[in-house]
Amino acid sequence: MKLRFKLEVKKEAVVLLLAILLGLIAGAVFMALTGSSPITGYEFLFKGGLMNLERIGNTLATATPLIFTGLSVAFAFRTGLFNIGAAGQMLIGGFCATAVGLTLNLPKPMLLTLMVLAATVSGALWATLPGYFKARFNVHEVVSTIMFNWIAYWVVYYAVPAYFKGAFETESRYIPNDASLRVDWMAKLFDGSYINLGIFLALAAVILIAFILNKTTLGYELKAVGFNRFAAEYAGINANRGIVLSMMIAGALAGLGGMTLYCGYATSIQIGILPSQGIDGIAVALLGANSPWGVFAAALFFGTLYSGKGFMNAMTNIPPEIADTIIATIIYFAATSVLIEKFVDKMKRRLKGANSSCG
Amino acid sequence: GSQDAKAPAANKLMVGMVTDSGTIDDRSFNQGTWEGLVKAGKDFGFSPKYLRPAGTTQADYDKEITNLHDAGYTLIVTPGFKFENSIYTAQERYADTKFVLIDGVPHPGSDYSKIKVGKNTVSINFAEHEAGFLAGVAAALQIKHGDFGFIGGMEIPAVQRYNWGFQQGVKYANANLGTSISLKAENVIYQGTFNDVAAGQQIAAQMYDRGVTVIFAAAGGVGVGVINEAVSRTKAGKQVWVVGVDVDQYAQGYYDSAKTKSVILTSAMKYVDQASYDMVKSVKEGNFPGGQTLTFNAKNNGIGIPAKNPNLSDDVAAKVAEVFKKLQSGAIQVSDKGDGLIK
Amino acid sequence: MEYVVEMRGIRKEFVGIVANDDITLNVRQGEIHALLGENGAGKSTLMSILFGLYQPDKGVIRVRDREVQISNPNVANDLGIGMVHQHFQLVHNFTITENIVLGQEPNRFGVVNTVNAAKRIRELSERYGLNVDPDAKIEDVSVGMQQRVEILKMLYRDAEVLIFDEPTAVLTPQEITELMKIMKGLVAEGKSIILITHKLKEIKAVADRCTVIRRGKYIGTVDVAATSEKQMAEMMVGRQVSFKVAKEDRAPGDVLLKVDNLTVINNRKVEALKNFSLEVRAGEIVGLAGVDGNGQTELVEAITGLRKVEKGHIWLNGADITHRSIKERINAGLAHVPEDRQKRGLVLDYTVEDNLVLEVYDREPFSKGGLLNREAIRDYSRRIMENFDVRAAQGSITKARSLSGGNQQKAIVGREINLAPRVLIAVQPTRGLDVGSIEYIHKRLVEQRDAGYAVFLISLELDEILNLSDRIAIISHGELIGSVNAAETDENEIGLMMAGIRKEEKA
Amino acid sequence: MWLIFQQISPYAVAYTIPLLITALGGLYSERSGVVNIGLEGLMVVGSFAGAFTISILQPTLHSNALWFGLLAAILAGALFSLLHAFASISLNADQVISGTAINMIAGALTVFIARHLTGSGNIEIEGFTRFNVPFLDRIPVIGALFFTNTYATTWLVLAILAVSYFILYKTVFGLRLRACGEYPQAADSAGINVYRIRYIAVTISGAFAGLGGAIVLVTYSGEFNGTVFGLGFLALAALIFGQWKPLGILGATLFFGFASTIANVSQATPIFASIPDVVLKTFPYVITLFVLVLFSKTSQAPRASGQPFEHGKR
Ligand SMILES: Nc1ncnc2c1ncn2[C@@H]1O[C@H](COP(=O)(O)OP(=O)(O)OP(=O)(O)O)[C@@H](O)[C@H]1O
Ligand SMILES: Nc1ncnc2c1ncn2[C@@H]1O[C@H](COP(=O)(O)OP(=O)(O)OP(=O)(O)O)[C@@H](O)[C@H]1O
Ligand SMILES: [Mg+2]
Ligand SMILES: [Mg+2]
Repeated sequence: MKLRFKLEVKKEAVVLLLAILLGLIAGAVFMALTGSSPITGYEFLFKGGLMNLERIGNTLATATPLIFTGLSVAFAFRTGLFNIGAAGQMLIGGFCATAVGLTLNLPKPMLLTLMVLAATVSGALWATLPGYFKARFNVHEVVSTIMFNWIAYWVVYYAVPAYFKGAFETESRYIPNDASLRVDWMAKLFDGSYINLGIFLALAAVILIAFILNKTTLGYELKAVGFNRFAAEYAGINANRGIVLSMMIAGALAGLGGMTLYCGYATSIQIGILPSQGIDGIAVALLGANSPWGVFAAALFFGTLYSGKGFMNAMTNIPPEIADTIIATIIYFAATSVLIEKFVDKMKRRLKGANSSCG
Repeated sequence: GSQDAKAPAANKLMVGMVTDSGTIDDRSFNQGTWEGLVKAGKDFGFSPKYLRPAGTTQADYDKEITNLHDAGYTLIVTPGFKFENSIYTAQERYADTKFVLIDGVPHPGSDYSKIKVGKNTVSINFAEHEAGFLAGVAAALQIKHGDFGFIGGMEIPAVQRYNWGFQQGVKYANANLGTSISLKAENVIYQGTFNDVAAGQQIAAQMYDRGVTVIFAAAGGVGVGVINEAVSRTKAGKQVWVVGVDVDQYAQGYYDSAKTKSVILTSAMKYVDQASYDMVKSVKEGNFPGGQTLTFNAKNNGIGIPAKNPNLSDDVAAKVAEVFKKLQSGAIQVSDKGDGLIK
Repeated sequence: MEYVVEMRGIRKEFVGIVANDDITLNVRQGEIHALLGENGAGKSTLMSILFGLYQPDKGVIRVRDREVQISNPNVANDLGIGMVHQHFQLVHNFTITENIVLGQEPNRFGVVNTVNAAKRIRELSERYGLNVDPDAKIEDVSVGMQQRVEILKMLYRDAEVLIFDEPTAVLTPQEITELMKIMKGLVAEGKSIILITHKLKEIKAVADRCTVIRRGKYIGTVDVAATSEKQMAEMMVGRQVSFKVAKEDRAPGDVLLKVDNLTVINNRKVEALKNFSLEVRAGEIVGLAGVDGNGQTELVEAITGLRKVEKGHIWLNGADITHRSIKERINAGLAHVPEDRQKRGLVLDYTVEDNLVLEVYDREPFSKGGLLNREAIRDYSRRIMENFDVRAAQGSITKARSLSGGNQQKAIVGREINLAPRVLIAVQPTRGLDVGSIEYIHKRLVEQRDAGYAVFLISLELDEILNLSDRIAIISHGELIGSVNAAETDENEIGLMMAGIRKEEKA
Repeated sequence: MWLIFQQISPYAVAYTIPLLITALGGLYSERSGVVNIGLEGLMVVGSFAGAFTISILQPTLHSNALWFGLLAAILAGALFSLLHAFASISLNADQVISGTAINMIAGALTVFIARHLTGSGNIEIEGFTRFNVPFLDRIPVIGALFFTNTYATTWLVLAILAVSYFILYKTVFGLRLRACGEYPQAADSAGINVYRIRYIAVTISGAFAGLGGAIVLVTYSGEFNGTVFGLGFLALAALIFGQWKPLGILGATLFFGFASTIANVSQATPIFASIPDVVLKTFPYVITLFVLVLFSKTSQAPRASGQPFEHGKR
């Protein structure tokens, strides 16, 4: 049994790696098409993300919120829900964590704990309503979470300057050191990078979510609801509760992601922008095949691309827009190439079928 | 490949810029900065580079600055107050690199008591309030009676200063130059974004419907909506006006097919391109004013209204020129604070 | 031309399984040819090949003496071959006309002309006695009507060879009789029919010849008139099968399930159950007979907690469970083999083992403190799979989706019986199963009764009810018409009562 | 209040129309069984193709150039949507993935090409002129609301809506398309090429979204800059809100159009001055949620929407 488990994981990883490889090839073709050398392009892309400790640290820091949003989307997916609202949940979670960090004056460990709590709870609550609407009134979660994104956007937009105005209307005060996930020893270890305790939170979240999904009755119930709500009801599982709960967990994850973004990666919360990690989380989740460790790996991959991109721009003639396009191309091909294997099989069978019925 | 950058040639300038949340086509200071660099590039023989950060946090900005530095760039220009923290750390970290910070001063966190402009840094500010003041005077003089409005994007310092300056300009004209222009509180609005074109148009429509004849739009894409609405109305025979911002927006407001007539009455300008060009030039000539905070204002011709304003009568233009002189001489003082003004 | 359709040496392999292995099938013009085999024997696969949904890996198909390659359903259609699938291929929110013309729409410049089509459908419907309203929407008509729509679909396309894949599995006895008549009418008109069914009685009733396959292999073709049901069953399973359930008399004990004056409202907000009362005692099997749609579904849903009760009470083992949650009812000893195995009975994307603990995953030893115990779950599932002969390609970690319908059903029945419930509610427990499996499941239901538990059997098949039950209750229009002792009644009496005629009235 | 309503009505309609046509495109796609969350990106592509074409042709063709721009947008949107079609139909990919990828690619790629071809990632054009519909504008109430200050594209889109209604519910193609979205296996066994229908439907959705993006351009925005401000996602919401029906979508988009216009102008309207900004800004979203809560109980979602289809699999 253990052996089989290992084999399965290995297979998943191989597929993911193959997918990424195909994505990279597609990106290379694109670079060549636009008149740049793919080899130098990739050389600097990966150097930019990984060439020294500082950059590795930055890559991890960039990946951290993505791990959370990826997990959030993946978890909802596994329970049959499409959480397109991670961005709003991040904003709210990040805002509440910031609010706690700016208001309370406590020793760092206590303050951080409270902030984590604030981010988790507020993110969860923000997602509860769409979950409840879905369960109770059958409101499609895609629409409601989009609406909640914009509501979060405007709430934060007005709340930040009203209560936590920093130097300008557009951002909050900077959070004090004690409220930041950044710690000296990590910064030192990684040569002054932004890497912060968030990565440990993310790792813990991956482990926890993998555990919940695979090993607990809760995960069993939620997945059952996701796959077949009627059967779950039949078996006495409270499907409505499952939907709400699943959205809450997704929201909590995204909220925590918001905290790692605004109180770890950044040092204040900005208004007037929905964090792009919300939508990126969808791609991360799908590339990671909605499995927690898959999400983890996919987020690291994305982190590398995002943080290496600028260096590639700086060192080559590939302009930023092309870099973005290349990343999107990689994602497209990586995501679809998970299926190319199937496609090839299908073609083979078609050919074979045609041959054998001819002969 | 051959087109990829090699190690910096010994005496070649390596000039890069990092955009803020806008793009290099934003018709505002990102574009201005970039155009100045491009022009300098032509004049001094180098090709500038721009990078676009993935987000709007300090970490995002720092990363791109590091990228430029690691790639061998020796002069890094950053437009926008959002870079204040990044430059504060970068100027120490990369002492061998020169920095130009436009629209801000380096300082740590939100603490303005610790402003520090490093030896390798020049901080540039613009007197937007003076530009707004001039535009306000010019518009008031040309229209004489009626209602004006202001539509801003987000409530950030530069936009606020434009607003406050504009209000003071209208007041000045009313008090000293015989105009009677009103600016009602309900017609002074910060829309809240720099990109909601539709909202810009809809708000402008409301104001014009209420009888406002001139709107000063300092709002990026929101302003585009305002101009569109003015063009539509003017085409339909109801002449209304817009005062442009940052650059001469005259060409954006054409309403005839010959492309000569425009709804842009005048524009409140700050010469960002000039500033970035000057900085490159100073490096080239070896007199980079490191450690200084430069203010571009009326005195040093760093702000103004367009040289040619087809919609202003000669008489008005002459009067505005006088006012400009008084600004330069200090006879007129424009406050960069909002005390006693609307919003 | 001896045969309209000849399939020779057909082989079809799926990943890990040979569904068809050198199968031969010859169908004569104007005959009803039955295709018989256990669940998973490969019948549907063979027919899908004939209909062009799958390509055979090997083998030859000849239609009217011409060798053909049926690369897709259009080709089959052009060859005059039509198929009624096990799961109806109907779009729920289309009208019957729209469903029938789909793919061959009469039109002018691309605009569908349903008027003419409806007329033609009406004509066909009358000619073959199908009684179909062309303008009704599929979601509003009965299953039997849907089936007739499928038949019309074939007739509309001028099909000469009609394939029926288990057409009776979803029909009421009345509808089955009706269908048999229709089929006879069709062959009388010169059409040929291939009929897949597990019910030997039906084969006996209508078929001329019967081809038997077992585990993907061809066993033989027999003349139905000259072969007994028993013989056919043996060919199919490869051993002797008994049809009569061996059941000893037993004195019933305490009332374990009591339904008292129950009133329930259905989805259309109409009273589907009116003041319905019933008792099921320990050690007895009570069968509920009735025409489909007379309140059986609502009754079961009310008892199991899937539907709200308007009035009245439900008692389980002496406790009022009217307002208890589903979970509480299960824990109190209620089990339920649901009517629709794919909608309610299984989480198709779960493995078989996960499905087998659907109601008990939260009990020890399957979980403790919220943590699943894989080991225990697997052991438990393997036992059930062994006991109930659930065949799955990769054992307990096979996805339930890839199980054949029969095996899906066995898994569900096994799961429910393994709960050792005081009251087992079995709705259509043998729907779509081969005789071997039916025999087995019947045996298990009787064992349940013999162990002193109550079994409440709801079935549309009168045979099953008569065979298994100790007592039979009859429902019509949501009301209890009466209840009789199984030993003292016959098909006739019950048939009348199902039509709503009470015993007293009759007397 | 009524006056304000009357005043904003042309703007609300102008805002509604691109949403409407994009949502209508989404309707084709989803009704055929393919979820298209790439509408946003496809709108951007349309906006770019339109702006580029117009900027080249306008000097010679003047306002006629606008129509060529719309045509180019339709073509570009259709072409780009093939990316989505290929992944989600031929490869059986999760339909959300390729949609997301399209959204990511569109913004960056179009700005790059724009900069490459025109020297700026921001292309300005001169849009349509508004006009009053003769005679009809004098009808009391309705005239002021719907027939004054209209754009030509408004009538174009309404015509497309009418034609789409007819296509979906009256033609062979519409019948087959809906069958593919509800129960592709049924269509398959009736000999319909599900893949082809879905390809066509996705291409239409791309064409319409492209048109929608270009309409934003030629009506109220007047410039391409690599974004359509989340309208594509809003169109997706309108599609669901409108219960996957043409007239439902019309209602839903009009609702969004008026709600957001009211929210925008209320900032500049004295009688709303006492209401906090945050309430005004969130008003359209809150009210949408409220309406959804009231009307979502019975969902009309196409049953097979979002599910990959494989020929021969049941
Ligand atoms: N598409 C498929 N992929 C893999 N295996 C398949 C597929 N279709 C059928 N099988 C397998 O092939 C075998 C034959 O299946 P088939 O459906 O033909 O049986 P059947 O005789 O119709 O059974 P039943 O009486 O239950 O309807 C089964 O083991 C089934 O699991
Ligand atoms: N994804 C799949 N993998 C393996 N087998 C499959 C898959 N999908 C379908 N099948 C097989 O296809 C066959 C035909 O499906 P069908 O719905 O006719 O089932 P069936 O066994 O005939 O069910 P019933 O009990 O209703 O007669 C099934 O036997 C099932 O095993
Ligand atoms: Mg079968
Ligand atoms: Mg079967």
